[in-house]
Amino acid sequence: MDMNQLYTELILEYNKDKTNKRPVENPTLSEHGHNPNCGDDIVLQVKMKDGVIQDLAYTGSGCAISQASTAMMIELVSGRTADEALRLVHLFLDMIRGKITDESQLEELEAAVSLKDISKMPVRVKCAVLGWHTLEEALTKLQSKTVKSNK
Amino acid sequence: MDMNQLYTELILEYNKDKTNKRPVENPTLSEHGHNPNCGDDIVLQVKMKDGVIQDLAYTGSGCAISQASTAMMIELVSGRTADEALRLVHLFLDMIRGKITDESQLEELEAAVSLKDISKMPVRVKCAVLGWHTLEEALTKLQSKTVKSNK
Amino acid sequence: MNSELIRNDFPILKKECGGRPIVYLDNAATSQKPLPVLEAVYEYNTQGNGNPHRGAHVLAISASEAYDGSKEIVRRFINKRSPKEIIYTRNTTESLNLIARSYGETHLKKGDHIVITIAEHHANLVTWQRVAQKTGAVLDYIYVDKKTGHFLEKDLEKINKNVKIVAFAQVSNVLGIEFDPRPLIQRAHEAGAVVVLDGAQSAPHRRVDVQELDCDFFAFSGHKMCASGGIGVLYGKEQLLDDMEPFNLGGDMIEEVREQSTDFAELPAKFEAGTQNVEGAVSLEAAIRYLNEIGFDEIQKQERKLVTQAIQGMQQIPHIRIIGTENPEEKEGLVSFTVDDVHPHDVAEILSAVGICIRTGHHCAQPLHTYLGIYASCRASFYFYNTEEEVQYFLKHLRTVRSVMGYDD
Amino acid sequence: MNSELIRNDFPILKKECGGRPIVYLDNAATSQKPLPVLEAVYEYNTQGNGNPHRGAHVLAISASEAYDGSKEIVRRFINKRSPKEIIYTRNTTESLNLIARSYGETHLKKGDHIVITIAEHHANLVTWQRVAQKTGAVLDYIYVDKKTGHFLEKDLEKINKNVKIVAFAQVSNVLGIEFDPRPLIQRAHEAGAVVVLDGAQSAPHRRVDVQELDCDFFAFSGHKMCASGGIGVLYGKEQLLDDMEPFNLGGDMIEEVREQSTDFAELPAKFEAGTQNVEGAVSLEAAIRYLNEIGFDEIQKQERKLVTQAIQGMQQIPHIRIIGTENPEEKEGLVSFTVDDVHPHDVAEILSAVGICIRTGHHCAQPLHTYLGIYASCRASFYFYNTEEEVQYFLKHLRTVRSVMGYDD
Ligand SMILES: Cc1ncc(COP(=O)(O)O)c(C=O)c1O
Ligand SMILES: Cc1ncc(COP(=O)(O)O)c(C=O)c1O
Repeated sequence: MDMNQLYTELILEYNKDKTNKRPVENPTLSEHGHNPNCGDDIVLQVKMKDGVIQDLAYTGSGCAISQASTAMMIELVSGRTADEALRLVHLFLDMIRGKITDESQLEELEAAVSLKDISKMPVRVKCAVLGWHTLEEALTKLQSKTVKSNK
Repeated sequence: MDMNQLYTELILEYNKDKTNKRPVENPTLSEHGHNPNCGDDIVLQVKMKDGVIQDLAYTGSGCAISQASTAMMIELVSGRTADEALRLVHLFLDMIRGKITDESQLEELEAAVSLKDISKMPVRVKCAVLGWHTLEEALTKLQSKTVKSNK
Repeated sequence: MNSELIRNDFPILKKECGGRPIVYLDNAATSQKPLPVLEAVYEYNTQGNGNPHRGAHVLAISASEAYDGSKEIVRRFINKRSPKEIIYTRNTTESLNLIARSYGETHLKKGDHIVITIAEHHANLVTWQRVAQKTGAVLDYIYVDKKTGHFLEKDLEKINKNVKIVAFAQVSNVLGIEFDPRPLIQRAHEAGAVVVLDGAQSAPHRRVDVQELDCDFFAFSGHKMCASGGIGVLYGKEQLLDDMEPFNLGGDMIEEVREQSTDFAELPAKFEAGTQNVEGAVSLEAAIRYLNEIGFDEIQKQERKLVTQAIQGMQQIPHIRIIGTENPEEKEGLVSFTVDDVHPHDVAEILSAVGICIRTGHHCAQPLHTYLGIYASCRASFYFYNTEEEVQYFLKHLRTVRSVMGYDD
Repeated sequence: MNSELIRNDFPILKKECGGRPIVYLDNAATSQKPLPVLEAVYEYNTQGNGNPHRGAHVLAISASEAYDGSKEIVRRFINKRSPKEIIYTRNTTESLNLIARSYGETHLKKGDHIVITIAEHHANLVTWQRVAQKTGAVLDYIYVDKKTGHFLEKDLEKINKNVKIVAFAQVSNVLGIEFDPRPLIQRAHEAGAVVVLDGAQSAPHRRVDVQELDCDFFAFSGHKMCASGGIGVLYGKEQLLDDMEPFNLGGDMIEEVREQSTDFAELPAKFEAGTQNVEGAVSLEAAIRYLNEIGFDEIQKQERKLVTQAIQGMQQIPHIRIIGTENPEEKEGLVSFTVDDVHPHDVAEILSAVGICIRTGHHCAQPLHTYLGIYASCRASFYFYNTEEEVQYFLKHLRTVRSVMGYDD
């Protein structure tokens, strides 16, 4: 793959955008995600309010793909309900796994659509999905907590 | 190697000679020797009297080479002193290891000289030396016992 | 089966020995390797070699693909659900040691029982002695009928609720008997025991379906089935493997290492420490593809033909004693035997002089030999590339053995 | 050194990648294999393959000779007295695990100390964590100067009389530092500790003399020095090996097996259970012969030239940080580095696109990376078949990395 196709301007921009690379104050949950072999290692922090993602940010380090992808994700899901965010996470993961043929479905993913071709680079898939998997873990934990405390 | 060179009449004869394939009555020492991978497994029994090998025989099983070699050895060393027997054992082992160039030296080994060419068959060397090594072990043990009891 | 075409794939079978092409009847010890396997390894080494799972560059990727791709072929070969359940080892021996150490030593306790059979290869026997010794468990044996090689029915009762592990070879490398392991497996599972199946002598010769067998662990070696040395397989049920301690420790089997503690990787990496034998994996894939192409039905048919011919021929030679059943339908590609008054080593030597390779010794099954009251035996073992003409030649020379040794019958 | 001639022996180096022959700079992960090695294996497989030490026939004998002959070459390679002290394993990792299990776990007790360095590969680190955990021993670290990579002088005092094992790599696979291990070994021996030397990164590049070093154990891998995968070496002093428990159990490592007990074979068989990787042994012999023919003086000269060129070139590129000393005289064939604001994975990806293979990640040395305050790094590692032109090409493209990532300096 040509490097210009992988490291597109959009990806490089998001990679450098550190707006959401910061700790969250009083997070509801912190979740650690990493790809030991690549050297991607992030902590995602989320603050929920009334079932909605009020603040979401990350710290740590990772390659351009993982950082850009996480930044795109944060932009996408902030302000949404946990359910809605999870739905988008799954949509993204399906896209990366090459499961989605109807491109129009992907529009909702906004900037993250640009990562679609990563599905052709098996080694980078792990990088692209790191942030999303970590969010999935975090939200799933939160939901099972909520269920428990509702009992 | 031609089989007729390996399994000479002499060797076949000694292989079949079961005169000394029997237990020894009231042995001074029994010594176990084996080549697990070949399936040679013998117990050598020796009865000493006044420092002389009064009776020597073996039981167990082994290939023609190990059996013939042991039979030849028993014939050779019976009636000799332990020291004399050990000297002959070492002479035989040197022969098998191909260390002896002067053939006349080997005459003392009597029938066992016929095993000389085994040195060219690495896999059979173990068979040829089994009885001799076992006797070496036995006599060495006896001598160290004697030394101890003399103290 | 077109023997001639197949034999062209095995240059070593053309090697001159004793004035004619070598007759290799020691396939149960190790098989020969066909050109497609040798070529696959060569191709990997000249086109794709790298260290798998350890880099982002093109050769690291091709190595990873070769390694993981090979596992997928192995997974299908034994019909497993998930490639996670396939661990590459060095050989059957290491696979069995892995189970013994990472499962046996940690899951058994004083008073538990382990049941194996008297026909086990040392790899599936000494391993359990050590587990017994380390944990205080008791090692019990299922004995076999000295004539037929079948398990003694009453010994199966030893598989009771105190038993935690039942380990046995699907095909014995001495008795060669082909029996149905399923009743034993069922009994073991009813007792709550875990079943370890040693497939060293079955995987090369017949289709294996570990799901259908429902064994908990299955071990086999590449070198006995046309692949290179240094590659073996351990299959284990995922939840068992998940619950086991790692075996060797080091690179690639970790998730995160700190100075004083480590998180281990998930399956199968957890059990694959250090740089793996990718060439071995490549050769195993090529070997399985090769065997599949010939087809296991064909392979079994050919072997059955040769075994039948061998047994019938041997029955006609005086002073030959076949070990275990003489029913060729029950023999899986090998016949062990003794010759009266001739030590096995001499039998092998006499045959070797005319270019015939058979195995002699205890075949790593000393307790079985002791039980049968013999110290050693001979074994002729066949593979699909052997021919009727070779068996004929073997029988012809077997007939001369006693006369070479000076007996005139 | 005639690079062109040598490179003809490595067909993989002609592989097209990114529009030109591949530039393979990941030799510390695994080396490439020259034709004489591939041919030796092919020859063995088509002329001499059998199961060693297990039979009387011609192919069992040729296999035994190939296996034992290879050991004799290894013995001379590291200058040992007796081939009994040479154990074949699967790789460095297995060699180190063997020591940890068969020596460490049985000889250490609560309160004993194990000393390793912070620069160890996981294979020589996680192994000792487990020994510590199982025996109650304490695992201490010698730290390194973050700039030079040299051991902190004061930490050597940790090697005191409570220490039973001192284990370290002769050459670190990240720092690449070439230091003299003898003072450490001497100190360890004065304290009565046993020294384990990890030679994975030294044996491929320089003459090793274990007698002169006087280390107690020495481990290395064939695949990093032109041999096949699946073959490694453990050297140990005879009296230590004699006094150790066997490692894996099974065929060929026994003397006599009874139903409930076993006598083990003598060295080296005691530690070599099951069918060995004879092809691996053959390839290792061929590899050592190949390296000896080139000569380790030549090999070191070429590598020193390349490392010097690489370091000097990298010092000229802004935003490159070399890890450990920048003195090329102290670097053994490899340079690890980072590029400011560009993650190592992206560096490797960018270089891979133009056919350059470097390694990225933690190189199985996470504690070292954590200690240095980085999560991952890049590593370019050279072997004698690399050329100045390749280093030039690497430097040229390394210079573009930041601009590809959108930085304009
Ligand atoms: C210093 C060091 N030790 C140990 C190892 C482990 O070697 P292997 O993976 O061949 O077992 C390596 C290489 O990966 C290494 O560089
Ligand atoms: C039944 C059985 N189990 C285990 C083994 C051990 O196999 P390997 O030596 O390949 O580890 C063998 C072959 O030697 C065998 O026949």
